[in-house]
Amino acid sequence: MLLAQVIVGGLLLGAIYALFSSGLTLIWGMMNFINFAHGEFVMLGMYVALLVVVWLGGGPATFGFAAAFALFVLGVIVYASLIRHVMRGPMLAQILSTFGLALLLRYTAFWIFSANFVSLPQVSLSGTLNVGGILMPVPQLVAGVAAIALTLGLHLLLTRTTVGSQLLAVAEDRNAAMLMGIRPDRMQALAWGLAAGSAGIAGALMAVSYPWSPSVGETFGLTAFVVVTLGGFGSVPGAMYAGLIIGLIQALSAYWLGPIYKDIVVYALFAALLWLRPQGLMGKA
Amino acid sequence: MKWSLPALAALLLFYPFILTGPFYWDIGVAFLLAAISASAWNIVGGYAGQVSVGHSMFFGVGAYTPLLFYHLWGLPPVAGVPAGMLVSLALAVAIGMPTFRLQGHYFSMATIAVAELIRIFVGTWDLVGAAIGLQGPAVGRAWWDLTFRSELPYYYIFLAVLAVVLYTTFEVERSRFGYYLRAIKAGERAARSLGVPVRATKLKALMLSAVFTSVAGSLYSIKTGFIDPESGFGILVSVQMVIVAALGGAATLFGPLIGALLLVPLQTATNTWFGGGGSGLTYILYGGIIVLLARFEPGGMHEWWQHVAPRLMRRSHAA
Amino acid sequence: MRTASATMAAALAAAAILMSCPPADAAGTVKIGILWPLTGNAAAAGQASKAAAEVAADIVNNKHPELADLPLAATEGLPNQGGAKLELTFVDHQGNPSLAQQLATRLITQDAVHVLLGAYQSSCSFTATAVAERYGIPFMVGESAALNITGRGFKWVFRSTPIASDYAATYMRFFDDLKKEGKKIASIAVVNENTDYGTSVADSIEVAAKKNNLPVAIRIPYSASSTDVTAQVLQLKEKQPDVVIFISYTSDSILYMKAMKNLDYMPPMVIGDDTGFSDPSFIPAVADIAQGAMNRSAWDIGKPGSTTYKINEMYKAKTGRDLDDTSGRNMQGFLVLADALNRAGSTEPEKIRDALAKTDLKPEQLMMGYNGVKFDATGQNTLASTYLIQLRDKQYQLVWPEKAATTKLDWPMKGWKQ
Amino acid sequence: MLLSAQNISKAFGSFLAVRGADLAVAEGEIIGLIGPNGAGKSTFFNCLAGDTVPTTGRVLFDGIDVTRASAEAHARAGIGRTFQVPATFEDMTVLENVMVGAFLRHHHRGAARETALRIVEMTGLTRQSAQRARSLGTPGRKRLEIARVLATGPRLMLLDEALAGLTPTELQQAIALVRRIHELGITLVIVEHIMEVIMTLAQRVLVFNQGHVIAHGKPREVVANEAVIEAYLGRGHRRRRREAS
Repeated sequence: MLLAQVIVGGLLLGAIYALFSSGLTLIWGMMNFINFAHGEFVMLGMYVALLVVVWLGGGPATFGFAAAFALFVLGVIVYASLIRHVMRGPMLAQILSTFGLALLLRYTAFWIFSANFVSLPQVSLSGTLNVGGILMPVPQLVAGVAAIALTLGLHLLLTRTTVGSQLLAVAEDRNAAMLMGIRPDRMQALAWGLAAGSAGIAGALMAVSYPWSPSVGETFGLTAFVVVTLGGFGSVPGAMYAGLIIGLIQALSAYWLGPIYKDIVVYALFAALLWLRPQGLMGKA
Repeated sequence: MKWSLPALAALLLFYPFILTGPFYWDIGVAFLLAAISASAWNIVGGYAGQVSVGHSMFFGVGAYTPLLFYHLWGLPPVAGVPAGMLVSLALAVAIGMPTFRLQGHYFSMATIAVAELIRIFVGTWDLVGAAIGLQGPAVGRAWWDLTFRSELPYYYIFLAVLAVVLYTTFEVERSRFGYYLRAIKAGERAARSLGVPVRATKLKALMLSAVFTSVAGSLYSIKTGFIDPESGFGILVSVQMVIVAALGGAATLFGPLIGALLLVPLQTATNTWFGGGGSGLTYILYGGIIVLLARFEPGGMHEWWQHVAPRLMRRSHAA
Repeated sequence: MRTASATMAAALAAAAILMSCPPADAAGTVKIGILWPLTGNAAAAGQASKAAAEVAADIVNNKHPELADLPLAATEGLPNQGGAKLELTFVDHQGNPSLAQQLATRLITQDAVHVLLGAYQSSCSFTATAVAERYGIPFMVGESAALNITGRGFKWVFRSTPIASDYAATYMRFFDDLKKEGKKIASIAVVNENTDYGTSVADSIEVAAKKNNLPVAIRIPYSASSTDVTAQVLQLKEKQPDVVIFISYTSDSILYMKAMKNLDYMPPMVIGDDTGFSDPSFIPAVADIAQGAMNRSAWDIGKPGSTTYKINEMYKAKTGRDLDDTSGRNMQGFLVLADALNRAGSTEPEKIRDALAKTDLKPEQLMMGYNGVKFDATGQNTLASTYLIQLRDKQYQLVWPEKAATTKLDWPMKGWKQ
Repeated sequence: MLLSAQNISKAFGSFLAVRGADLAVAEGEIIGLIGPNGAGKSTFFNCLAGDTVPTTGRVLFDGIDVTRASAEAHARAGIGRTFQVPATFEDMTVLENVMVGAFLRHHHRGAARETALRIVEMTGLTRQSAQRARSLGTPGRKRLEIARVLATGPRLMLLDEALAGLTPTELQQAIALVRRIHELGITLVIVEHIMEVIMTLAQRVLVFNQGHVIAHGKPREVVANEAVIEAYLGRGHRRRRREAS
């Protein structure tokens, strides 16, 4: 029973990993671009949620959408003002730009909100569900289910809609897409919006059960990198499986080996995979 | 402009007499360390175009071994330097073999992950001090402990190492190896078609880079007299190397030096002016400047100067 | 190549401009250089301590007859130094040991400070104190857990705060008292974050428990950046210890309390080892589910009208929050320094050092609950001690040791069961 | 035979790009490969250059099996190639580009530089030798690619549309250059669209269509071949004529 409990906990966390990594993988797959500020997008999503709850008294649905919307806008702004100009420059300039952006966002949040830890006031989500002896805290359960639903939604958006196929067309071949009458700039701005928006909503979902401060983005960013690399570049389903697997491995190794080993196990697995299947679980060779 | 290289050498040589006092010497040492690390990184990250964001793994190994030798066997820290170089070399081979089969950003991501793995692992390993870290001799037992009261000896030791690294880079740049690195960066497929052994050359570059980075780490820990997982293997250590090199101009001999010359004083100045206030303004400025540079001068200051200098020259001739 | 060196010449010029920052020097002041992490992961603690130090400087520099118990409060400035005021220079070492070293050098050689205070993270205290030792400038460690910051043969380093072994001894005495009352303490569990702080304290507790024949049922080191602690709580649930001691930072402390409620696990008692449990964010986040949780603290706000209460009011006016133990201990370190500076009657380092070595403050002269301040040969305060406090409603109440207690201990804890 | 490719097939997934192609090249020959776009000639070409490992069949160079050898091993053995889309090293100068090739046979910078200078002169790039490759136009880059390969000291050169997109004058110069290379004793395999080039230069021609070699022989004979006219020249010729007019 305890084991089942551990597994459920790991999967619920993994679902969130999946959601906030899918944005990173989208950018990576579409534009071959590493966004080092992705963790900061998650962090900002958390603060948006806080502001909505504290100022407007919003509930989980409200602050989720607010975070998604606010970060969508930020993502588009970042694309239009910065990424568009560096994406075809040297790779180093790309790394520098988003790393600088990460520092800028992190410490702007630091300036505005101070270094203190905050947590979301107890909102309507609380309590614990008992399913056959397995205890599931409602906030985590809702967050986990919502995260999976959103990740799947993003996947469907990419594979089943016109907008999605246009996005993928741009990713595939920019010039060909242009000839087909697609405007790559718009599509890429949209991709950044979607990526940041999904990070924002993931942040809002995390905020329900996790206290944070402005430096939280660094941890999230690193986790997202591992998830994305494990899942395969540009693959949203890959990110989803990898997120769930990593959540599960962390929980199990924390339980069996001790919590300090959980990251070692994840990274060691990552290193092993690098040797055996460098393109990631779902990545193309 | 013929005077500029000797002038520069003289300036670095006499800097401690121009700006005197331990604090300025310490900044000088910090500048040299940043320049050494970034120059070491530049060999693989700049010339070969294999952007490692995990070079802290070599820096950390180099930083740990000297203090470990002291901690375990009471040996002078300097004795651990070659061991660090060897371990870094082995690590470079272990990382390079699988990852150099891949292209593009995979290498960057893989290096981040491996550096993180090592950081977390060292943080739980009691033999190397786990999370608390290791200390060097608080007071030097003899000169060979290299524990000086003044920053001045460190300045000249670091300067000598920088000279070695730069001279090596200079030689590499002119040699077949250097041409091959640049060819690989420009296009692996074309390089291969001309008989360039791509993987072996990349691996060789990583190994050379790793050894120098390891030495930089050793210098750091011997001078600081302390090392812990974060200051040895933290991601900021890696990122600093990338930023310094990119800022000055990657794949150029003096780019990392220029980058360090801009960045270290910038960090010191923003920290001096705004650090005490504690509002985070240091990083807002720092981050902002990096973003602006990447946006408007993606080739680094070196390239910027190449655009600007001729125009300035023309203007001064016209005047 | 030529352009490169010309660029460098230009860059050098820019560098020289950037670095020229002349130190200010005012007459009739005594300068204290303070090194804390004001940005980075430990920024919250550094920022809070900075505010506390500013309050302490206000107490020393201005007349505060209402705080007459504290040395130097009633008077203006340092009477023995002709009323000289304290001037504080804060620097931000960002949690970087090398930067701490450089900044200590700067404070000593550029800003010409007379004494140093710092540096929160043990790693930074290690390197910064070594600089002070080299230059012969007194360094007060207000709060750093690692044992061997003192005891390295340094002459110039003093530490006013209790250290890991003191905390461990405190817990053991507390358990002995409980056993005498007939409460069952058959085994304990130690859960510690795995950096220098958590490791040092947990190691000390394990050693002390062994000496006292108290079984440690399980020790769980973990990383403070964990986003999920389910596994740890389930491990505790399996072992059923009588007391769980958490040596944790902020977010993880809150996560533990929430996870324990979610997994319906409540041991007879939870003791937080300060830090996370003392963070001002802790109580608002978990007050309704962690009733009766205990915390180690040498700080107690006390009753309205008391000296500590007034200090807390000053701090609250400045920051909007209650003073916490970490900042309080840093503030106490500052006040001990001020007292020694006054007695030295001079800004000569040797004289200050001697005055520090002769420090003998009584409990009533302190804002923190130490038994006094008196340094041994290594510079460690031998009278440092701590209270245990317990969460009641939305505030901690002092419950141990009994002679200082304001409220009776509630055993076992209630948690979320009101 | 200097180069002999036997029964080469290459599959990408279920798509067979090359189906059982054979080619034998004697020392000193110039062979032309033609065929419509997507006929499989580029894939076949890549198999010869060691860029792609064929699914079946083998490639012998000077009697040694090089089927699975890497591209760099091909270069070392003496097989040089150019790319359809020029892959010059953009940030390096023209001379440096050629030096990368020259370093294959010369370890020392001085010797490599000497060879490179000689080849730069021979290929008519002397005036641009200090410019970065990115500053050259397409004809210049194609020429630079040839120079670079030449510097590796090849016995066999594989030219992938190295003469496409040139003006008539440039074309004449390029043809002259290929002749000169041939005079040095280097064997050539040329993939080309421009019939004029093939007709003037090639001693034998292979025609590809849908992965098969459909014709093989002297240029004149091949042009007269029914299947070739049907598959390729018929349509291609008319279209090209229209474009020219």
